[in-house]
Amino acid sequence: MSTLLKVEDVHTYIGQYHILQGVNFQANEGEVSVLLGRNGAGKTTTLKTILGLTPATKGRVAFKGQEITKKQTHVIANNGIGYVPEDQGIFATLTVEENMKVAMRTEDEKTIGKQDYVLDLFPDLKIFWKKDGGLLSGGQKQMLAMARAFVGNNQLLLIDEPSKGLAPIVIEKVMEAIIDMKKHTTIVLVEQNFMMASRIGDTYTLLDDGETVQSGLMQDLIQDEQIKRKYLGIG
Amino acid sequence: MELLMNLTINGLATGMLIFLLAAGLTLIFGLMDVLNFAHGGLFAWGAFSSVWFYSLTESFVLAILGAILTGIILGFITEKLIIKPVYGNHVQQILITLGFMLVLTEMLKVVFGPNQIAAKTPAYFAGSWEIGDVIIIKYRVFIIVVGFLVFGIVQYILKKTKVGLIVRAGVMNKEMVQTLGININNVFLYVFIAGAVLASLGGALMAPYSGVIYAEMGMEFAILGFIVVVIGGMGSFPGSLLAAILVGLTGSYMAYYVPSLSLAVNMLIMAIVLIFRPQGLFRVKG
Amino acid sequence: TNSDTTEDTKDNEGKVPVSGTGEEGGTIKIGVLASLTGALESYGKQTQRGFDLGIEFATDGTMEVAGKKIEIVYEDTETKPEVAVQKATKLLEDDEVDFLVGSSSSGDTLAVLPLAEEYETIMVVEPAVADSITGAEFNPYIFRTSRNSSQDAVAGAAAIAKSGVKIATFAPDYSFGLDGVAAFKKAAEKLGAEIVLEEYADPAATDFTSNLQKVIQAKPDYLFVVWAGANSPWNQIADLKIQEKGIKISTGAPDIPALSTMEPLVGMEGFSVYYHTLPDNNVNDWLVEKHKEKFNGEVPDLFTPGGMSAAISIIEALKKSEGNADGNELIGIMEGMSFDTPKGTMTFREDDHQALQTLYSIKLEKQEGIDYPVPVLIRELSPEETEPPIQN
Amino acid sequence: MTTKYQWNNIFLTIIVIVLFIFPFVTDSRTWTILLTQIFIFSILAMSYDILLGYTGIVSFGHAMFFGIGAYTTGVMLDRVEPTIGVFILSIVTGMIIAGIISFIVGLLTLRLKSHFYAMLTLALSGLFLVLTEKWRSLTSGNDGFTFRAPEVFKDRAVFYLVVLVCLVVTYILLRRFVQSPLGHILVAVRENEQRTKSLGFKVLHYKVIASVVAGVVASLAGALYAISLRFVNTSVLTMDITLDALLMTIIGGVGTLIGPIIGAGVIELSQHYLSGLAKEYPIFERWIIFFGILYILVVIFFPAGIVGTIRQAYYKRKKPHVVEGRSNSEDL
Amino acid sequence: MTTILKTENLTIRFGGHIAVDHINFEMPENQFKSIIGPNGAGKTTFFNLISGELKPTEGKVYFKDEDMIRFSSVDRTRKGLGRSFQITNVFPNLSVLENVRIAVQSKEKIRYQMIRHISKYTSLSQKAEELLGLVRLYSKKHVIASQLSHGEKRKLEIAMLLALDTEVLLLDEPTAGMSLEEVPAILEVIRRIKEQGNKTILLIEHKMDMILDLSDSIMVLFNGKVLADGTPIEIMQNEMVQNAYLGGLYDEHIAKS
Ligand SMILES: Nc1ncnc2c1ncn2[C@@H]1O[C@H](COP(=O)(O)OP(=O)(O)OP(=O)(O)O)[C@@H](O)[C@H]1O
Ligand SMILES: Nc1ncnc2c1ncn2[C@@H]1O[C@H](COP(=O)(O)OP(=O)(O)OP(=O)(O)O)[C@@H](O)[C@H]1O
Ligand SMILES: [Mg+2]
Ligand SMILES: [Mg+2]
Repeated sequence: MSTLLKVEDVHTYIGQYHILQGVNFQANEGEVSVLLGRNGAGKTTTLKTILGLTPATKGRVAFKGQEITKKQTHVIANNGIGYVPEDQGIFATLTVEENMKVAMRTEDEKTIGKQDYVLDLFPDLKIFWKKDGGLLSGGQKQMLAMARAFVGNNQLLLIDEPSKGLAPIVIEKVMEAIIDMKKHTTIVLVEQNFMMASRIGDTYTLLDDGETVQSGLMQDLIQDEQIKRKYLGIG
Repeated sequence: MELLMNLTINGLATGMLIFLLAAGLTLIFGLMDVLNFAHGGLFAWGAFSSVWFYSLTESFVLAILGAILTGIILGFITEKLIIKPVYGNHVQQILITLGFMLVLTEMLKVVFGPNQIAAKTPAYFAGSWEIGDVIIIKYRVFIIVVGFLVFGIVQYILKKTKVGLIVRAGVMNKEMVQTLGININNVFLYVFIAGAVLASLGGALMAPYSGVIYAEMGMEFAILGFIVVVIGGMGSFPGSLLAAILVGLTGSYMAYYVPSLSLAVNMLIMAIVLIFRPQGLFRVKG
Repeated sequence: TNSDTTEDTKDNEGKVPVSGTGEEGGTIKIGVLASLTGALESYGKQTQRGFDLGIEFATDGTMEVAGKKIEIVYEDTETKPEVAVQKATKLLEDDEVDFLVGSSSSGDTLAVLPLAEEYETIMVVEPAVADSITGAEFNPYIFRTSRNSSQDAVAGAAAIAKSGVKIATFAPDYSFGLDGVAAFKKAAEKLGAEIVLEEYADPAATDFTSNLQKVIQAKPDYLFVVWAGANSPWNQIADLKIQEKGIKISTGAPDIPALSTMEPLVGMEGFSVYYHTLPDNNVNDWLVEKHKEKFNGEVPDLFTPGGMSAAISIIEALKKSEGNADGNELIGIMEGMSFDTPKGTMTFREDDHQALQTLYSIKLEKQEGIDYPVPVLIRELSPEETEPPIQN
Repeated sequence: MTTKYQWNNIFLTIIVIVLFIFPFVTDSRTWTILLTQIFIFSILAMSYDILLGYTGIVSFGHAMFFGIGAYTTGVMLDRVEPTIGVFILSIVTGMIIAGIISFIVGLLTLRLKSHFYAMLTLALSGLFLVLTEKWRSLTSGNDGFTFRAPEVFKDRAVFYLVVLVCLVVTYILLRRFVQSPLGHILVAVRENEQRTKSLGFKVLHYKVIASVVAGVVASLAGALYAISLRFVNTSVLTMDITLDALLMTIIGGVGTLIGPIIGAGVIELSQHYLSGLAKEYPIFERWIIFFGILYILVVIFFPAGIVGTIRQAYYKRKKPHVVEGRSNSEDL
Repeated sequence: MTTILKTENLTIRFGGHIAVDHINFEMPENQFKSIIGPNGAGKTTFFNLISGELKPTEGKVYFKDEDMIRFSSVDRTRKGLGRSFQITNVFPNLSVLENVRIAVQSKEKIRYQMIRHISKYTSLSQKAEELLGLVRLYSKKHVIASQLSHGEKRKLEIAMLLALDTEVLLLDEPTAGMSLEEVPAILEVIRRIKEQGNKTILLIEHKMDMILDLSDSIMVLFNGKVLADGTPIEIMQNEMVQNAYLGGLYDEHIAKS
């Protein structure tokens, strides 16, 4: 299977703080790669670095074999990367419809088809189609954030903690959806819900203090009680 | 009756003129949330450049085009040099744009001299029609037409394209918009230039209205523009139009019926509107 | 003298004694305050040019009077009272000037008046017009070469008012306009005219048509306009065809840049403080010629002769005092003093130190080769005729 | 922390002492007046900082309170008599009037959000200006009037010292104010109004308190300003005064209290020098261009204002990953 | 057991949408109750109505038998209804310590003192530091809040609520986004508060393990209405709840136990 995204020894500073201090990982086409690690480990910063929001000062990020380390965020995104931020990034005074509209690159049939697909997945969004994004419930916002990333026709999705704030039944749906989407979209997932991560993840990368400490197949991790206890506080 | 007609037509025309002055600010201040105190400078440059082009070419159309060109160039420079580093930071915006306003105003004097300059109305718009006791000033009719035209075009663009949405989204969360693949810096640049063009167009149309232009005119009219944008409800074009007409008409009636208050009229309208509708007349909606 | 003069001398101990007395120093210093930037910049610059020329003229180019060199220090008040006071103090203290001259705005001037009294230094006011400078706020060190609002008003009235004439007035709604109209009304009524309407407008307004509507309805014979500032109602007066309705417009002719905006009012009769072709005397001839020569062909404008008059008045006073620049000494000399200026002979009235002067009744005409309406003399209004009431 | 705090205090004390000695060692009245002017505007700018820097309110109507102080003092000295007693009484009266009016204005306006609030203050102060203009029997309108200052102030040095004392006292009191528990709540309001509410604080109270304090201090500045000119006209109520206060605060650094003083100094001095240069070098004839460029440069090189940016740099050097230099710091 | 918090017919309409629909609810003192329900069921809105952030279209809220409707959210906090927010809601440019200290100030009623220096109130900082220790944020006390990671902000949020020391605690998804490792620590904090026995706690959560572990009772909201109310076991077995909310989770739970 070919590598879609490769992050090699990435170092990132925010202000004068050295946040990422050597992150390595890769995402293979058609797989779900999970980033794990405790609060403040640098998971979110890794996603932001891939997107060029907090550009790497050292190291290399390659997408589809092309270096994107120094590119501007919108250029990176237009290469086919979608993002669901941890704070959802909903445009509060835009309606649900408008939020979706801003995210659509084109309004062709394919995109409309995708939109219908996510609306079926999250019927709440359909109900509140004309409502301001800021007035949605926490879970509805999370749904909207994901829906927005889906309609962008992306090859790679970076999703930061999708299960946060969702009802168990919706989490199930999201998991199903992600598994379904694997067919045409590669996914990098940051997830604290280990149940979810372990169910849908193919590979994992473990971050601690801004560094990759371990990576491998998800199956192996599920077995490895020691690692789980040490870095994830479970087991 | 004639009196009322006169007051109304003139008030409406003044309102339209004020709308044209405020249109650029509705984009830059209302939509992009940039406190641009240099807006009046762009406006004054529009006025001066149109008068200059007019004296050169004797063509009103070319004068307007000249002002628009000035607006494009100045808008580009202003956004790149002055506004870009301070998006989202009102405090810095105030300081840097006030500084730039001083530069713009003084540069006017360097280029065009420190004196006021007479602005001529093109022959075909000069004078007025008299129908009974109703006097209709030709140029004011032209202003009303242009006002509606500008309103229509801008409203069409905002409604039919995503630009308006993208700008509002970008003001709320710039990073998020970028991650959706939108080059928000360029969008902001173009919208700012559009605002600057509207400002200089406003200036160009203002010149023959009052017949005189001067370097300090910018600040006065910018404040009027800010008033209109705020009482219209930040960023709403219909709101700005309505507010401008309100200001124009009230000014016209008050000056006739309660002249002792005419000094206070704009401030009075603003105070009353804001006390009773703290969000302005219109709230920006989809 | 009061306590603070002693205080001053003490402060200056060990240094050259205050040159305010002018006995030891070989120079006479004059500090000129003017708006050299901002909205009133062109007025300030006119004063400046006029003052330079005035000194040159009055000293026959020697720049000396009674054996003393004349030195001029210009300061920009930026049309802000606090800057005016700052600059005036600098002139009085650091430059130790013997005279103050200025300023372009009434506000700046009023703020400086108390300093003239405090430092017992003569201040020649030019070209600020507020009546209160030689009225309510008067102090004996103040002399004014510029005309005041009342003189304007009297001149304005003299140009149009006679018995049976109905006049409407239109003015900006602040001190300048209100005082101007009040003075005009008094003068016009004295001449038998009737004021049928007083309209005031926001000077910064975009639209004056409502006010002008009222004027039309009042059906006066004349509309007398008191106006200052760049934003002007002339276009709208023309648009509303006021003249066609048989209402004659009258106002004071402004400076040349502003005249160029008065094209719609060609044919109007009013008054003028100065236009270079109006006075007929040697001083003015000299001024026009010198001015053209120095400033590549430009002619002197509204306040240039004022600057010159201020300069002449100072030199004349010094000549009389034989170089003594002591303020208290000079008051006596300058009170009632007459001197020749581009506008003819001026006289500082003893009561309030206002210079009585000639103003001009004019008509605006279009002239070949000149791109603005030209004020053409109808008749001179003699200093006696335009003498304003004493208000201090 | 403590030592730095002490060092700062020692440093400030030395500067204040130097300023106190100043009029005794020099007889430059220009400097005395210029410094007096700077002190007065420092007081005004500090009062503005309470609003903008500490409570996060942009007001376009601050000149109203400055004007109230100026007119109260002007009118009372003119109509009653120019004595020290009346002078003090007039300052107190001005402060009380400003306090009452800022209280009412605050209640009326402070429920509004950002731009709407700012414009409403602009409207109210605009109306106040018109009122002053129209009440000509008292104010002589736009021309204004001169009046006599108490005899002792004829000596500019005495007045200089009085203003300096006012500045120092105001600074100490305001510093106390912003470093008090209440001051910290003001900062909380600035940072997140809704959250402050949900912690059980009545946000409107705090905003009104800030507005009253700012109004009262501004009126003191106005009173001193009027005395320094012995003249008052409607220019004290114009937008220009508000903008001056705003600019001084921003240039110095919002939320730093000492910053506005520096800002006042920078603006007044650069204005003084640039307009001075205009007389000597023709290219400086349009010195206002350079003045405008100065603002632009300040934003580029001192994005958080002079004091604000220096403080940030200091923190960055000293303590990585710790509180960045910012507003309500306890360190100055 | 006395009822500390009670609602009668509590209802709010947003346009045509009824977010909270005639809820009658009683909360016994010093109990621990969880509120679950699908996204958009009206849980947060219900909190907003209790805490006074929103005004109901209809119905009443009683706290210790006192009608709360006429009180603003500020007054209700002061009376003893404290809440945390679902979206992190802190003072972004203040340090972590200052964030908590502001909350302590409110608790200590140091609200209008404007003369003494804040550092003279040593107990404020002490108390704040203590709380930061409790939520494991002590080492970050000088960090500016906006620089915290998401999970750290959640902890700060909890510390601020605890600082208020109110009788009733309304917790809206306190552990959302918190790492697996940290959740137990926070649970521990909540448990300890519960065990002190003098606090009434209302918790909104989607993490069923946690809810089952802590709750005395559970209320299920669905479309703004109370779908069920009962002990954890009753709720887990309620078929309607399974269908509407839990989905496969119920099976898993069965499998585990
Ligand atoms: N703007 C910033 N300035 C300074 N430090 C920051 C900034 N943003 C994040 N950090 C720090 O960088 C570290 C990593 O943050 P990051 O958000 O990547 O963590 P995370 O792994 O996503 O944590 P969480 O699970 O809590 O979301 C944290 O210690 C955080 O305090
Ligand atoms: N201010 C408001 N205006 C309009 N609709 C609102 C408002 N607040 C909430 N709603 C709507 O009310 C419903 C209930 O929202 P609420 O936030 O209470 O849900 P919730 O149960 O907390 O969900 P979640 O678990 O996703 O946080 C939602 O459909 C939401 O869109
Ligand atoms: Mg994160
Ligand atoms: Mg919720």
